[in-house]
Parts: sequence; structure tokens; C-alpha cells
Amino acid sequence: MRLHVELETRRDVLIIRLAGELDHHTADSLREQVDAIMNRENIRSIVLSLADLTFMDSSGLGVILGRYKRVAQMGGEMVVCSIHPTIYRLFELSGLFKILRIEESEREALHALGVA
Amino acid sequence: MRLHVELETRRDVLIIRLAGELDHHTADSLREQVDAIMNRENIRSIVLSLADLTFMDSSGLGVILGRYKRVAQMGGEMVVCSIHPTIYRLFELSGLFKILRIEESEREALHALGVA
Amino acid sequence: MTVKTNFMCLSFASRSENESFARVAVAAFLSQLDPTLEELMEIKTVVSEAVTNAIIHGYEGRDDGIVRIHVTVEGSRVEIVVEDDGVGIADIEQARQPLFTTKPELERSGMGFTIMENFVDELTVTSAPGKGTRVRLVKQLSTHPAAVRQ
Amino acid sequence: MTVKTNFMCLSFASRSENESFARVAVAAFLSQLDPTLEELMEIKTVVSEAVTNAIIHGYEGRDDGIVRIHVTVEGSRVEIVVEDDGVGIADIEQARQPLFTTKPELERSGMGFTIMENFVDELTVTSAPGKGTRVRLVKQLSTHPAAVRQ
Ligand SMILES: Nc1ncnc2c1ncn2[C@@H]1O[C@H](COP(=O)(O)OP(=O)(O)O)[C@@H](O)[C@H]1O
Ligand SMILES: Nc1ncnc2c1ncn2[C@@H]1O[C@H](COP(=O)(O)OP(=O)(O)O)[C@@H](O)[C@H]1O
Repeated sequence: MRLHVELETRRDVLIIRLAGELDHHTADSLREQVDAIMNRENIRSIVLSLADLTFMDSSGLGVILGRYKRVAQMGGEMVVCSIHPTIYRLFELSGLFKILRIEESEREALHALGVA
Repeated sequence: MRLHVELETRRDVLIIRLAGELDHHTADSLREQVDAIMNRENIRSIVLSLADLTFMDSSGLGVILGRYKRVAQMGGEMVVCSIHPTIYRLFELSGLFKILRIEESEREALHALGVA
Repeated sequence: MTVKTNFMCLSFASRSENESFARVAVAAFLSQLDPTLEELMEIKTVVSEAVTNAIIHGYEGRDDGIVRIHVTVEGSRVEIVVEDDGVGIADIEQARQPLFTTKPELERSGMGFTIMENFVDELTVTSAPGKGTRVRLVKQLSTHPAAVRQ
Repeated sequence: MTVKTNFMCLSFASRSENESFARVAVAAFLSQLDPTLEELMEIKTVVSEAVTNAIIHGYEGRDDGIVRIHVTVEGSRVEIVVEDDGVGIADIEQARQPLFTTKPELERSGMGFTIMENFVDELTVTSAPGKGTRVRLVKQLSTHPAAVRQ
């Protein structure tokens, strides 16, 4: 309700589009939805599209890092795009940009993974 | 800030366009602005345009009734238009529709007062 | 089936700039019940009426008073209590009459209690001179069952 | 020149659905200072961190605890205190280290305190095992002088 999750797969890439607020309360349902797809399908990489995410805190970092670990095990990668300034600073502070790739837009992110 | 007041005069008609929230806190500045014009200019009637008023309580009724009394003394009238449903019920409960004229849109209100 | 209960208490200085904060806070708390827009507007309105009364009448415009709000949710039933430690009301029945006001010079409409009564299911006013005022509002929301159960 | 002071207190059940309410309420209270969007986001974020910690760590996920928030405004200086009566913290210095978490199994990032430190001007943590936790955050807003004076 407060967090809207849209999931789309293109070949072995899972696109996660988030709208609304990602906090401790909404993180659980995101985790479950994403893991359900990852258990079922052959996902190698993730595109995290955050243009409509208006709020995120460190609980969001936790669930993102958890999904990153899963794709990293598969030899895949995670690309994040369209990040609001305050949320950008959370990624920066936590050093997540050392392991995640960042792109301006979803188009560029999909292009980077060869599924544009 | 929370209440935005736009005032326009057309001949002896004062158009008051309100946006935002009209409560006890914001009622004072509305009263002052409207009274300043009414003291200075020859205002006979008022059009109250409420399309963008998102909140109003009984403090708003008080300030509206006070301005109504001023135009009634001048032999003029007050026309209210574009009222949201919940605010409509406030007018209804307080019997204000017995003394105020109501129109669907500002165009119709101005037309009714001959200054369209 | 367990009915979901939740609560919050809020207290703040009797300043008119807090009126807007009070109704936004109550509305934000109740948004978890997924109320209709109309219900949310009604709740904001009654909170605004009760809080404004506490500030204007209870504390007579002084800004060093404290206004308290308690909200309890049980299933889709909402109880809101607004309290002040102000001057109190001598004749509650008279105060609740439509158009009755003791502050016509402030352009009060005397419609506060009438609006509260019309926008909620239950309204209880407890007050005595010098003892402050307590306004209790109960409203049954029409939320769909899924939001009600835990 | 008198500096405008204002305050509010908020308490609520330690339920995760109240995290969103808590940050909206604090933001609504502070909107009277006309903060920038960036400042408002920073404040929402630190409130969310402290409240989430009280719920997850302080009350270990139990929903019958009470979380308290006090906000005091003096001019454009904001003080926010978030308190719980939960398990408390044995080693505060260690808890404040970036990436340190006692709940990795819940996918906690260990970044809560680090984010709080970076988004406010002052962070004080008072806690002891069994005695609950008190997080005090101070932030100086860049509001224009007109909004500061009474
Ligand atoms: N919290 C309060 N403390 C003291 N008196 C109150 C309080 N609330 C209401 N009253 C009294 O009840 C009267 C009617 O209140 P209300 O219907 O809200 O109309 P209004 O606020 O426009 O006067 C007030 O004029 C006041 O005398
Ligand atoms: N209110 C609290 N009560 C008890 N322990 C706390 C509280 N807040 C923080 N802690 C402890 O401090 C650690 C670090 O907190 P934080 O930096 O917010 O990271 P995280 O919440 O991701 O674990 C927590 O893992 C916990 O052990």
C-alpha cells in the first residue's frame, strides 16, 4: 500500500520498480516478492529503478544488500538507477556504490545489462 | 503559506480565490487582506472561489459569515463556487446556503453578478 | 480472529500553528486503516474543531497551555480524545447548541460542536469551570475487513 | 527579538506500521519552520532510523512497548528525542560503528546510527542494559529569519 512494487523479468534480468516508501515495515513484503521470483526463475542480475521512491532508510539498504548478495553468488550484478538525492546519500554513506553499478535512467541500466 | 489568497476586483465585485487550508490559524490573515480592500475600495459583492481549498473548518465559516455581513450591509451579495463535498457539508450544516448563493463554477458566479 | 488495536498520544503547546500539525498527525496515524478520503476529511475537521476550541476557549489564546490528543484504534473503530487544562465549560448543553458562541467578537461561528456531532458517531464532552475540557469522539470507519484483522 | 519556541510529544505502540506515522508527524510539526525539502527528508530519515531501532532492537519486535518522541523547536534549532523502555545497549561505542549490527539475520545493514550522525548536527545516545535507550538528535535548520522570529 505504502510501497508499490513492480517486477518485470527480461531474460535473466529482474527489473524492480519501487514507488512510495521503503522502510522496515514495507521491506518485508519487498523481500518476499523478490525472493519468490528469484527462487522460481533463473535471475542473474537486477535493475533497481527508484524514480518514484520518495523515502528510504537503512532498512531499505539492508534488503537491497541482501538481494545483491544473491545475484553476486550467481556471478551477476545489480544496477541502480534514478535515485533521489537524499537516498543517493544513503547509498554513498554505506559504501554500496563500491559494489553496485549506478545509471542515470532505467534505459541506460537495461542497456548496460544488454536487455534494453 | 498554508493558505494562499488571491484577490481580484471587477468593478464592485471582489473575487476571493482560496487555495490550501482555511482554519483558525490562517483565518486572521484572510480577514485582514479582505477587510483592507473593502475599506479602500467600493466593494458591493463577493465571489468566493474554493476550487483549490483542500481544508476548511468552522473558523472558516466565521470569517466568511463576517465578510457576508459587510456586503449585506451594502445591499450586495456573496456567491460561493467550486466547493469540495466535505466543505459543502459545513456550509449546509450552518445554514449558510440560506443567505449565500451557490454556483458550480467561478464563470457562472461572475455571470450571476454581471461581471463575467 | 484477533482485532487489531493500536494507539498514540500527542501533546503540544497551545499555539494556533499547531492546529494543522494536530490534524495531519491524527490523519497519518489513521491512514493505516485505509479510510476513505471523505472519512479522513471528517476526522481532520473534528480534530481541528476540538483543538481550536482548546486553544481559543480553553486557554483563551495563551500559548503556554498544553493540548493532549489520544487516539485508540480497535479494528475499524476509532476513538479520539482531545483534552485541555483550561477554563472549562459551565453549561455544556448550551455550549453544544448550534450557533452558540461565547466569543462572537472573534467571529466564531458557534458551529464547532455541531460539526463534530455530525461528522462522528459519538461525541462526549466532559468539563467543569477551572477543570479543563475533555472531548471524546468515536467514529466507526467503513474499512474493508482485510485492513481490520491482524 | 524573542525566539519562537514550540514543542510536541508523541507516544505510540511499538508496531512497525507506526514508523511511517512517526516521521510524518514530526515532519508536519516542523513544517511551520519552512524547512527545505532536503532538510525535511533528512529529518524523516533520522526519525525513521531511531524509531525502527526502538521497535526492532529495543522491544525486539514485541508490539506492546511504547516509543516516545519529544520535539522542541527554538528559533530554527530542532531537538528530537526518541526513547524506548526496551533492552538497552551494553556497548554504545560499538553500536555506533558503521555496519555494526546485532541482528544480521534480519538483514539489518548496521547503518542506522551512521546515517543519523551524518544527517544531524549532534547525536547523543544514552542507554544501559535493561534501562531502555534515549537517542537525542539536534539539527540547525537553514530557515530564513522571518520564519524564526515570533
Ligand atoms: N475547550 C473548551 N474550553 C472552554 N470552553 C469551550 C471549549 N470548547 C468549547 N467551549 C465553549 O463552547 C462554545 C461553543 O463551541 P463551538 O460550538 O465549538 O463554537 P465556537 O468555537 O465557534 O464558539 C464556545 O464558544 C465556548 O464557550
Ligand atoms: N533502541 C535500541 N535498543 C537496543 N539496541 C539498539 C537500539 N538502537 C540500536 N541498538 C543496537 O545498536 C546496533 C546498531 O544500530 P544501527 O546502527 O541502527 O544498525 P541496525 O539497526 O541496522 O542494526 C543495533 O544492531 C543494536 O544492537
